Amino acid sequence: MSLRFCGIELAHPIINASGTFDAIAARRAFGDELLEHFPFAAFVSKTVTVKPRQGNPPPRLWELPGGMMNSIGLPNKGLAGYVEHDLPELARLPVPLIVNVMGFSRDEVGELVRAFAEHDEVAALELNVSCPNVETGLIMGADPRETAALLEHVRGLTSKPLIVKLTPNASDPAAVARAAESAGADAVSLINTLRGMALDPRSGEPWLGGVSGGVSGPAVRAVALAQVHAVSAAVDIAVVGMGGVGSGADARDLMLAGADLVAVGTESFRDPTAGSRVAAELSELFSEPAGDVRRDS
Amino acid sequence: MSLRFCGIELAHPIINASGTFDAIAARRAFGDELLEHFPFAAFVSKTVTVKPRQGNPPPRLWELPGGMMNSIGLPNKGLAGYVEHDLPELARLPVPLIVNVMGFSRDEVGELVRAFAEHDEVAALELNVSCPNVETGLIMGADPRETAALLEHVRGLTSKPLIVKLTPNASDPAAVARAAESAGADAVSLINTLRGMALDPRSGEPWLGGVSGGVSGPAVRAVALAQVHAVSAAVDIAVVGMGGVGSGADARDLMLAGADLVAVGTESFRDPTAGSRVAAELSELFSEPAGDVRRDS
Amino acid sequence: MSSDRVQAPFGRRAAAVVDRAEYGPYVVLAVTDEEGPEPEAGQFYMLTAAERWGGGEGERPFLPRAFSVLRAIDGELQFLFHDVGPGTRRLCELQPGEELLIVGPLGIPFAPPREGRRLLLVGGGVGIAPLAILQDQHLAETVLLGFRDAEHAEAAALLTHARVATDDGSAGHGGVVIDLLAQELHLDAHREVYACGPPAMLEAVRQLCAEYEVPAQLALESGMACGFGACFGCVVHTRDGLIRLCVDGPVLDAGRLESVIGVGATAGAGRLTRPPIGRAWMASGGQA
Amino acid sequence: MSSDRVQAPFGRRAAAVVDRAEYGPYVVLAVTDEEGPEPEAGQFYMLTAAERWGGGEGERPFLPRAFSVLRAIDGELQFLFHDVGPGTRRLCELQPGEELLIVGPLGIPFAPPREGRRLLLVGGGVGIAPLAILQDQHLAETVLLGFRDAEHAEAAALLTHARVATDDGSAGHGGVVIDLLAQELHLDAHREVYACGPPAMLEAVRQLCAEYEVPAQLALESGMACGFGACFGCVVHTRDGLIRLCVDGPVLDAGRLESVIGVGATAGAGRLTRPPIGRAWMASGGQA
Ligand SMILES: Cc1cc2nc3c(=O)[nH]c(=O)nc-3n(C[C@H](O)[C@H](O)[C@H](O)COP(=O)(O)OP(=O)(O)OC[C@H]3O[C@@H](n4cnc5c(N)ncnc54)[C@H](O)[C@@H]3O)c2cc1C
Ligand SMILES: Cc1cc2nc3c(=O)[nH]c(=O)nc-3n(C[C@H](O)[C@H](O)[C@H](O)COP(=O)(O)OP(=O)(O)OC[C@H]3O[C@@H](n4cnc5c(N)ncnc54)[C@H](O)[C@@H]3O)c2cc1C
Ligand SMILES: Cc1cc2nc3c(=O)[nH]c(=O)nc-3n(C[C@H](O)[C@H](O)[C@H](O)COP(=O)(O)O)c2cc1C
Ligand SMILES: Cc1cc2nc3c(=O)[nH]c(=O)nc-3n(C[C@H](O)[C@H](O)[C@H](O)COP(=O)(O)O)c2cc1C
Ligand code: FES
Ligand code: FES
Repeated sequence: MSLRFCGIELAHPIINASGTFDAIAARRAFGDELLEHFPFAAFVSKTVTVKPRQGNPPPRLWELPGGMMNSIGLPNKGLAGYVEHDLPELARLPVPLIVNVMGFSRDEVGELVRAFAEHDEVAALELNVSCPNVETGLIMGADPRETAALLEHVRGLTSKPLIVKLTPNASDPAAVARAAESAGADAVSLINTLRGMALDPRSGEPWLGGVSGGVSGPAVRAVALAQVHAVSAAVDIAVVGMGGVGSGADARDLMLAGADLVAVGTESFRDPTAGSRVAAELSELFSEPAGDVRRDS
Repeated sequence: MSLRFCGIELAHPIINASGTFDAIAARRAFGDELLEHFPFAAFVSKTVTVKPRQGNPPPRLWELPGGMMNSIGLPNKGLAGYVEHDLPELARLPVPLIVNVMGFSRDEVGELVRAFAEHDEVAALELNVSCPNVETGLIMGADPRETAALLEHVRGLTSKPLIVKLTPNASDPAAVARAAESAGADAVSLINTLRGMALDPRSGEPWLGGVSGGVSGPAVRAVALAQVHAVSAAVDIAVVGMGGVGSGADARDLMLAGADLVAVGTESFRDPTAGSRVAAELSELFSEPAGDVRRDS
Repeated sequence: MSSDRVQAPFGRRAAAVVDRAEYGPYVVLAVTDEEGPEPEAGQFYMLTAAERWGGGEGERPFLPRAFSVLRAIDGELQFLFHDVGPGTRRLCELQPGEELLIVGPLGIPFAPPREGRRLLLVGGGVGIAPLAILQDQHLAETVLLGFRDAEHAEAAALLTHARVATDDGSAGHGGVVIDLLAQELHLDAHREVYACGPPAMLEAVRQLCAEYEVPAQLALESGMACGFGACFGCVVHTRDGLIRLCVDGPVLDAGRLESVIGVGATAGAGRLTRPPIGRAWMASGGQA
Repeated sequence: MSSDRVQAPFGRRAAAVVDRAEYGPYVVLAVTDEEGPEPEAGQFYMLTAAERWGGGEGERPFLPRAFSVLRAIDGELQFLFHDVGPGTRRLCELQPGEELLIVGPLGIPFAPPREGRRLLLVGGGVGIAPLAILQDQHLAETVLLGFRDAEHAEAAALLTHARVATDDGSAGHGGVVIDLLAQELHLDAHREVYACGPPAMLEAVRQLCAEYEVPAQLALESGMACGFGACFGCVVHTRDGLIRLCVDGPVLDAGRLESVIGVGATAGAGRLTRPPIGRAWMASGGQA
């Protein structure tokens, strides 16, 4: 059996978290085996911006107890480069393609949405709203009014499903999700990384080239579960849960808390086929007698 | 040498985090040795509310990779019970006493502040603003306007130093800190616990009696460092940094990021004299040649 | 200040493992503790392995774990472990020469029997631990111990002249230890019962003792983070409301409890507010 | 799709440790890898110990670590480790019978020499690892290795007829390996240099080779989370901007670099915005 998410047919509920799997680079490393055993039910590409970006200066990685912190800084080829070089390759993947986009103003997001609206190979768009709107100074996804205004601005530009990727660094993610829903979002996804920082033990200066970074992995799992729970209870649209998923049990917890799909991020760094493994473990868990999963259901 | 914090003389910069050390219970467990080797330079008591509270139903604890989650729910004897039973005992501690208070409306906070204003044995008050104002529905410490309004309401009621304990579950803790500063706070302390959740692996229902809980310990250290850094850069008042401190190196990192004092919380559960150890390790680190601590200072 | 307990030295101290023995699936570690006072029966310690237990590299186990003292002789402490998770597993694998970090003794011990009553000890599984030191410190002729099977019952050797019951009848009485308790109380009810074991056993003890109007002291368990009253995490339900088991227990008079079942957990307290939308895949049984 | 490298099987596979040897402070592990293809010199693997490495209990080390393949013979891979932190420490303590989880071979290998040039291998410390397999796969008569002292220099036995330099003169030439390189290039510059070692050594190699107009291939390091291009974390500065070392390296032509120093770190990129208020206690030197 398969499952429908925003009208898209998926083989199972496990997809990748944006920015944690580069299918093009992975094909260089692993060859065609990648396509034969593609680990995710849909492929979410790394954030695309209007202009090309180099990303943050290195170092970009720091390891934490049970997790990691990154200050990658959204390097990408920019809209034109992505459409020319990456899109044709990604269109050949054996699964639906979701493109993650970010703009620094409502118009920029609009430009990105409009550009991808005409590409049949794009099944849905994910809007990364974890950045400031340069016009208002507010993080687009940390304030419900900002989020609603953004969605109203771009909703009319495409009939493709729009997934709003929520930031956990917000006072009330459920309110933001509600605002996104009212303004026409088809789904929300969460959590993005938690803002953190680490100092170089030798110099006492920030370790990361970007000064602060984003925490991911098992260290954020409890926070992700709480936010997915709060958001799912607040909205009727679909929810993609993520944050620290490393096993089928972690994915099941997010689904019990209300997620429809689950994304695997950091765990793919440890285990490139983590997506397939989590999907298999999840399927195993749900084929056990229901009583083992929930006391009463 | 000693140090001054909001006009209070302290022997060193390490205090306890509210709710993580009960000096009265510890005296029952450890006897007078507790007083002879009191581990903190000031004692911060657990949150006091106007009315007595039982707290949340058990279970209240969940262990995480590198940390824990609690849903204690602020059990306390209430203002009258605290003043009658606890205050006289705490006044006999060998260090200054900081009382942490929380109200569910501005008037309740006012009542608490006014009550402690007359007690000479209280050196300062810490305002726990991680709860909703029942009148506005907003978390008092998650919205700068709420925080400012609260401070304006209570600032005139006491000349004692007021420390605002910030919540990390906020879109912009630095903006909240700035609001607290403008409205007359003498210091801010952060971070309180991060909201999280865990499911019982057997039943699939929430493990904690309070459904969601607060994450603390090393798992939140990177988040604490980022927020202390952002807040210290935004205000001129004193900053008490906390979150996952387990060693002198962790305390030093928070101080390099801008903290004046550092509080030890969860680590005291693992090691009851963690406060003394952290203070000793910190002192050791700062007596090394400066070049070892910072590349250039 | 006079005290209702032997107090602990303030702080965490190292204690070297000097002996390790296995009793069926259980492990007994002996550690040296010259510095600490002699504990009383029913008291407990918070234990951490000195290596590979949280700290700098932050793995789980992270918090210390609570263990009743099994025996205390000449500056040596003994503990009994049952591997039920990462903490007990780590402790079970320790070898002589390795170290524990310990805080204790903690908590209120067993009280002497009232009105010249004779002691009657009832233990189940790893819950026999506090009864061994109790038997060392007080005359206790009647000891009733329940185990799953003969292999687990090997631990009965830790007490003297114990009568054993096993669930599967592979050693001693075939049935629950409560059967033996009923026999004893039927013969002579001028007893005070001291019990430690799984909640279902303790609840049966509580009910039977109430029936016979025999006082009972129950050593309970709950999840603990600190063991010295700092975290308010270990509360249990009593007739007087929630109390911290680490400083106001772990030994409680049976009369203070409504029931032992769910004493440290509240039925239905944490419930998922069912998310509003159907979860198609879960509902389908999750075939991929 | 034709490829510029030997590609890895997709996924993480178990590899049993079959041998462990020490060379001074370095450890060599041999693991079986029947499934994997034969790697090329300069490629690397992402390694994780199967036990006590992140996962369910989430300790650090959490991410896999990158290691050059030292040698590959008949379905067996060898790696060389230097204990510099929790990950390498864990790998160094593994014993035959335990398991690694491996992903690889990864990355672009060394290329054959240009224009009939003779290979000249220059290694420093643990950076000798990729040179051993290079010497197995290509004729390389000149091998120059630098170490801290004679004890570290024991690892020179991993290559054949290596000339050694030690910082303290306790073995071979007293001084840096660059002294030996200068001698060799002075004698014959129709060489192609293959180098791996600490950044200061590689930078000296780069400068010297530039001076002699000798092509050099440098195997670099940077912090890696994934090893297969997924995280964008391992970037290094090149003349063409930032590139991912795991998929576009780790071997780079020296000509592509401005400097090896700071290639994976940006001087002053992360600076504390000095907090505005005086920190009295820190300023005082922190006496308690
Ligand atoms: C006063 C006292 C005395 C005791 N004496 C003894 C003794 O003498 N011998 C002995 O063997 N035991 C004793 N115990 C019990 C012992 O403390 C526990 O078995 C131990 O803490 C379990 O730790 P663990 O890491 O092995 O297992 P855990 O993983 O902590 O699991 C134990 C139980 O905790 C729950 N759990 C699972 N995951 C988590 C999590 N992440 N966070 C929180 N809870 C979780 C589950 O219900 C699980 O069954 C005593 C307890 C108390 C309070
Ligand atoms: C392609 C390649 C090939 C390599 N080949 C070899 C080889 O053959 N043999 C070998 O021994 N090594 C090799 N290395 C280096 C090896 O990968 C590192 O030494 C290893 O990753 C260190 O891990 P660790 O846990 O032992 O130390 P870490 O604690 O990770 O410390 C190593 C360095 O990382 C930094 N650091 C400290 N704490 C953290 C933290 N929390 N998060 C992030 N960084 C931190 C510090 O600069 C520290 O000096 C290679 C590296 C690469 C990229
Ligand atoms: C190295 C790295 C890069 C990431 N890049 C992006 C990105 O480009 N766009 C985005 O929306 N999220 C990005 N994320 C966030 C992840 O998609 C995900 O929300 C987060 O990591 C939590 O999931 P995890 O704990 O499973 O990794 C990135 C995360 C990591 C670790
Ligand atoms: C068990 C527990 C109880 C707490 N109770 C309170 C409280 O009553 N009032 C308060 O302001 N903070 C309370 N906190 C938060 C701590 O003071 C502190 O902000 C937080 O735990 C982060 O520090 P740590 O990681 O060092 O524990 C509590 C934390 C824990 C773990
Ligand atoms: S275990 Fe912390 S208060 Fe009892
Ligand atoms: S290590 Fe992840 S992209 Fe290179």
